Amino acid sequence: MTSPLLSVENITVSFDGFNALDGISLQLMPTSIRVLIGPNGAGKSTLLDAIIGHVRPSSGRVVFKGRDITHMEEYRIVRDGICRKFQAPGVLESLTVMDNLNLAARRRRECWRSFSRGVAGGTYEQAERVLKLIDLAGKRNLPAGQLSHGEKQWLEIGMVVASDAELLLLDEPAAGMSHGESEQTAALIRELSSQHSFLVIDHDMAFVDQLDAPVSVMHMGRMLKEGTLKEIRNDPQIAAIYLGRDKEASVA
Amino acid sequence: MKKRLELSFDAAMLAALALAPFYLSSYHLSLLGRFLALAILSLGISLIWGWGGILSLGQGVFWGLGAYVLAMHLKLTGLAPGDIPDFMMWSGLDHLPGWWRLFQSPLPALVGAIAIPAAVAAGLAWLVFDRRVRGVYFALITQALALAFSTLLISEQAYTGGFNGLTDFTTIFGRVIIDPGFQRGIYWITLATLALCFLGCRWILNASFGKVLLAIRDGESRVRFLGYNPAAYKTVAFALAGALAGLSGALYILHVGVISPAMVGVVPSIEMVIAVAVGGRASLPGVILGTLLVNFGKDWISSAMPEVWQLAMGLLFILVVTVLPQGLAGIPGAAARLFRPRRKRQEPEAPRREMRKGAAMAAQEKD
Amino acid sequence: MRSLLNRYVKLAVLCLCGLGVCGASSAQNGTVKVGVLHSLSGTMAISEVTVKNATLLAIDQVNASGGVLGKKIVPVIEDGASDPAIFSQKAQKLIQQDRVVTVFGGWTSASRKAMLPVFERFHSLLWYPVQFEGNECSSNIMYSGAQPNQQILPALDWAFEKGKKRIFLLGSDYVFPRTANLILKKHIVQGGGTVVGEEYVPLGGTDFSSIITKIEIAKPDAVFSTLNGDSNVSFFKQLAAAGITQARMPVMSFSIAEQEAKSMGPSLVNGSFAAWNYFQSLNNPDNKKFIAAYKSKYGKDAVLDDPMVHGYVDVLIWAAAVKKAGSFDPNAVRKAATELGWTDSPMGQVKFADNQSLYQTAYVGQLQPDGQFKVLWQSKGALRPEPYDALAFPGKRCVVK
Amino acid sequence: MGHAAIIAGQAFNGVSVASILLLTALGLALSFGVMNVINMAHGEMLMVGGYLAYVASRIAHGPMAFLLALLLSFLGATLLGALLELTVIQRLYGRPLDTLLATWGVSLILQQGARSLFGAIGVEVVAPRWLNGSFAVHSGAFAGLSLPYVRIFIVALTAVVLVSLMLFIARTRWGLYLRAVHQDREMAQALGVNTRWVDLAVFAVGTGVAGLAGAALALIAPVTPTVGQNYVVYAFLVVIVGGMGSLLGTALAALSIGLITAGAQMFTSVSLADVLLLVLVIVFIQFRPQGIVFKRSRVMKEA
Amino acid sequence: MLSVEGVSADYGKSRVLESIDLTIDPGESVTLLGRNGVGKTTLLRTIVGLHPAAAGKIAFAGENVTRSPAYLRARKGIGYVPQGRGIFPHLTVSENLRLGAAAARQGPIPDHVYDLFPVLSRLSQRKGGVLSGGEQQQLAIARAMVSQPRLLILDEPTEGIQPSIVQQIEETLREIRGRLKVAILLVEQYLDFAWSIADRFYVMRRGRIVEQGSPRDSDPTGIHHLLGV
Repeated sequence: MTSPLLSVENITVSFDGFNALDGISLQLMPTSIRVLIGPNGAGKSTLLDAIIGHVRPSSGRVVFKGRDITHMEEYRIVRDGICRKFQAPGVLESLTVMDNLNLAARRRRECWRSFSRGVAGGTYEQAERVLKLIDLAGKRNLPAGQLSHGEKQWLEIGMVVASDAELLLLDEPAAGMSHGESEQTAALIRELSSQHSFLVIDHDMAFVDQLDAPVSVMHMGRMLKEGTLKEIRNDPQIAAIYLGRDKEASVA
Repeated sequence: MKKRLELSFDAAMLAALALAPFYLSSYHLSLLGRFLALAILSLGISLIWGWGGILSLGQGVFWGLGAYVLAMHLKLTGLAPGDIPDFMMWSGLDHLPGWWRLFQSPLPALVGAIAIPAAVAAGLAWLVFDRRVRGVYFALITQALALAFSTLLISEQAYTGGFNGLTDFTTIFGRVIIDPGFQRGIYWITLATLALCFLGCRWILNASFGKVLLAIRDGESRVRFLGYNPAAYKTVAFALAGALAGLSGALYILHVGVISPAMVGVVPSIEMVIAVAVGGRASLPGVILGTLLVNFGKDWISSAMPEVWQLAMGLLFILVVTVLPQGLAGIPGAAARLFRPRRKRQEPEAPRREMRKGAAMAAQEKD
Repeated sequence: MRSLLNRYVKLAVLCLCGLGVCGASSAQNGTVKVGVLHSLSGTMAISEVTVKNATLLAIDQVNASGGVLGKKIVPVIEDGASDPAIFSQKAQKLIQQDRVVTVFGGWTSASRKAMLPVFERFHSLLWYPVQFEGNECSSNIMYSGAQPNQQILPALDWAFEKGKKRIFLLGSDYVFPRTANLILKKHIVQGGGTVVGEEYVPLGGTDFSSIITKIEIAKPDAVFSTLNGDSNVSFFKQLAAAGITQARMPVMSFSIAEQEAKSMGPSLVNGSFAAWNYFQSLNNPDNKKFIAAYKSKYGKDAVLDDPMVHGYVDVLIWAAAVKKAGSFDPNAVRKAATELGWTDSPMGQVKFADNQSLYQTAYVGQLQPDGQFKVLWQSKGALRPEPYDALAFPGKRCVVK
Repeated sequence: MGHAAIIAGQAFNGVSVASILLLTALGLALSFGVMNVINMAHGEMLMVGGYLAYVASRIAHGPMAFLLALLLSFLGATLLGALLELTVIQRLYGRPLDTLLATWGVSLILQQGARSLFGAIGVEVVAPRWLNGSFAVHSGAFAGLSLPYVRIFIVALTAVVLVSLMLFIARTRWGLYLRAVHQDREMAQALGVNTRWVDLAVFAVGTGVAGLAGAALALIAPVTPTVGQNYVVYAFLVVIVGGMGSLLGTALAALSIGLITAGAQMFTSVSLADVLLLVLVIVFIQFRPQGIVFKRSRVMKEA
Repeated sequence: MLSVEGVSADYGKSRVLESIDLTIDPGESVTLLGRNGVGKTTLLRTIVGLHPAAAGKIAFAGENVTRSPAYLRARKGIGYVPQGRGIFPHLTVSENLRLGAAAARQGPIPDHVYDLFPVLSRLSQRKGGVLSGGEQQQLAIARAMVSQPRLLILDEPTEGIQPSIVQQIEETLREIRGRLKVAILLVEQYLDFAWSIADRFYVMRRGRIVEQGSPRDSDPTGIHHLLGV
């Protein structure tokens, strides 16, 4: 029995007295995928924020690789091996596509190691590999600001992948993608899950289905249920609050 | 081919500047020399502002620190043994303060002129950036710093020469300042230093450091979530700019022979930024050109029509910022765009959106 | 694109360098250029513009009487912009570029200190018209403004005579006030008085509330003020608002002359004291002529004061010295200037001492409601200028090569 | 003069210094909080107010003439502010650092303009006779304390301006618009609030209040082309310490800075007190980088 | 009532709306469907005037409003309930409502608003920021209704709201459309709800309208396919 890679323990986050997260717990094993679903405003993105240190929980703790990271600086958490893709694409607009990937792929992120001109061992290859993976090789020298919305989305997934972190947090990776593209994305995530763990938020049930992974349902800042997509679909309580209003999911 | 052409231009330009002592009048040579020294400071401003998005209205402080440290050394070298500088005498001091002795020999003075401003810049930057204070807030704090620095210099007359500052140097590193050959030597040293700093900046900006800095300007928070600590990068950039400023200040007084609080306060600090804005904040050759043009322009206009100088300067600020945000370096690009079919202009609403974002993140950044 | 930019930038730099080649110019036959270098902008413009005017008036007068050595004087006016570095830069320009034979200008010690190396390097001559803290004598500067022993010390003697022994020293934060006060302190103690306070405000400072509280606590017999420019207005206004009258606690100012009194409104400073080497109210023929000439050139509301007169007299003495030397050569001129002997001037008889400072008379005046000073006291004859105060700086002597 | 009187007197001095700072900073805080605009020419609005008070005092005479001068200063600075907003600021929304530079240019032009119009030498506004003298305590613990009427007037004027602004913002329709724009500019617009007008009004009123400050300052100091420069840097510090766009925070910050300065000046020189103040501000932001008053909300968090 | 002809919009340098055509008749209820990120919100923002149209024409009530600022469009009768509700957190409920009334140059808050949302009268002195999500959503709709709009634009009004409140909101929208005869443009992912209230629907994909029709003569499964399920 291995120990969990990530363990979120009883976390509460509040804004203006309103609990965005209300005693959430979650465990994630190495090289596994977990999908988070739930209506908008259920607190999924806030959970990712809390894991990566973007918001600080008022109680509870986050443990990563056996270490308490609840109050660690964001950039240290990332260096420790968690990388996140945000909902809105956050590419670095004045850098080229390749530089975006290079920055993400770099292992030597300390300031004092950033003056060497060459790219450190393996970084460049990693970035090249990801560039092909996300199919932007033709635009490698284009400033990222000139990409289309979808391409930015791809680039940002690419950046997260290039970071080679042990835990990748993906907030709606398939949003804005066509059917085929989201299938590709799912395949990519499955393939990479042999080395990385993923925590994925998405609304698209077809995409979730392709990920073929355990699903956690969030609602009003709480964890409602965990199980396979099938179990979730058959849960009457969840159907009432979530799937019930989303006919497409039950059809799919 | 293109590369070779560019290289030959580089060489021609450097040659033109290097040969300036042979065809420029002595007065213009001395102006060119001091403005080239200022251009070193401008490179630093370009580094933090053009690339890192950090606007400092207090560069005069670091420039002044460099200048004062070297000036202290020059003041000491001109003294007979056991003597103290004149202003100490008429301020009531009868012996040299211990910390002045630090700069008695040339090496500590030279190192200090670069290291002290760099260290002060790093300290301030770390205190402020680590608390994620940035943008306008940082600019205003540095402005207050410039004010406090000049006030402090004036009020500590016994140690700093007060309002008069430090002047009347006779020898530098054993050479007599009045010697015309010395003047040329200083000019060439300045030019060589500028060239080195230019290459150094280009190298740093082409290295990952420059990429991260640019990335921080684009989205500080995004960079943090790639595992970089923006505060550290910004602090280092600011310290580098501080070092360049100190070096620039030290070279400047070799040309001018005087440093005083009036040259380091709020107004000169802003003028330094404006020269960079005119040249184009993110273009290294641009900021050098901007510095030369603004300062030669100032010399020329203020001679021809003293009353108009402030008006001209004011209009220049407004025009550069509103019409030509990329400065002179933006002109070729703007010209090129004129001849290219272009998309419809953004309506005013679009920047509004950014503005709200700006308001919300002013003190504490957000995503 | 990038190379286009580079090329563009570099071409521009080349053009700039070329600029310098055609910059030089030389004086025409029949004229001779002199530099007039004052702050026409920035904080010091307030004081220096009128000095520039007086200097130009004197140049007009010399030209009207046929010029010097058969040449008409052409003034080249430059703006020092209240910035010492610019003073130094412009001084260099005047000497090297415009080839002026001498320069009239400067006000703050900072500007003079910054120009000094330039004049020494190019062996030129500066005429400096303002009272200052002494402790300097360069052979390339003619110091016509008062030395400390010609203004502040006579004022102290006068105060002691009047029984004012508890003195509060107040000044703007720069070199003249600090050094003047250092000298004053030595003399106050030596004369049996007490220094009950010493305060400085930054130049241009407008808030005196704390300082007035300190003055009220210290209860001095008199305040010796070396406040500069606008700060005086704030100080006197706030003093009046706090209910402190001149009768209860008089202020002796070393930087308030008729100009300042006029701009402050005489009612505000009415009854306060000042020490100078010239007051507009001085009754002598030269002064009457000077006042009339100035008013006809600059308007009848114009007032005159000490630094202006020095700026004016400097030009006249320079012209006389040139005539005596028969040459514009700075070295010959400065020697000739010290050998001219006593000259009548609006401030009385003056002459340059061999230390290149001016023999002149000290006056203490009290401000009247009409904005003029009533002369209460004057020194016995013209005082010899002493750049180094013997009490404060023993052993220092001025040697001009 | 007893210790109590000295302390009370210095506290009052601090409050009176704070008053002018506050009048200057109010406009900055408003335009910065609502529009994210930094107006470096704000100090020149102080100057304009002062010169207008001077002009008014030349035209009108009598005991109430100074009130007229206040009105003229306010209106004149308001108009100038509106003009500035329409010509320069409006083009620079969303680029706060650029507004800073452009308005610095404006301030140079205004300074030179004043110099050409009124001369480099300062002009003076004579306080009306009813402001001469001071309120003096002759007995008791505070014996010797004397509070000049001019300073009392300035403090009172500031209080009136602050309270009216607060009431205006809390009670009126325009105040409601202003708060809405401050919290969510887009939504306010989508509900039909003409944000252009709100921006213009906020900016103009802010400069108008600075004009008032200039007229008030003219009672105790001369009006010179550069009078604003001395105040504006400190006013910016007030805004930084006070927190974004909060009148209450600005008022508290101005008060603290005034009192600290007055206190420090008793123990050290004026220059060192200034330096000390900056050090304290930098220490302060270590603990509260967002200023004294900062409203944290989910909306702003997500913005 | 509203006609959108060939409207395109950019976000930064990338085009997010491509030549959109869309019309709404007076009193009609139209639903805009599509997955996340296809540009629905941008289209609504473009119609409301918060995002510039790069090309094309938007007309409201016969007037070309393509270049009108948002506040003028609001005054002409476009009510907007944005995604995330856009409640002013530091204003009270009644101030939020007054803002809707005042800005559109209307008089006092009409009574029918409190009729529609009785809960609001109880909460009128509470700050907007402390309301629950459902209460905020009701306030947002009420605020838009205060100005008595002729077209009400709603961006995912049921997002993150408890089912019981969703039902209330549904009923309210029916009433707004039925009794008050206000046209509705709705972006909704909850297909049942969207289907039940819509007279017509549009489907967007990658910045374009790819399908339109009426629920009565369309097969929901076909729509599902279009939505990329």
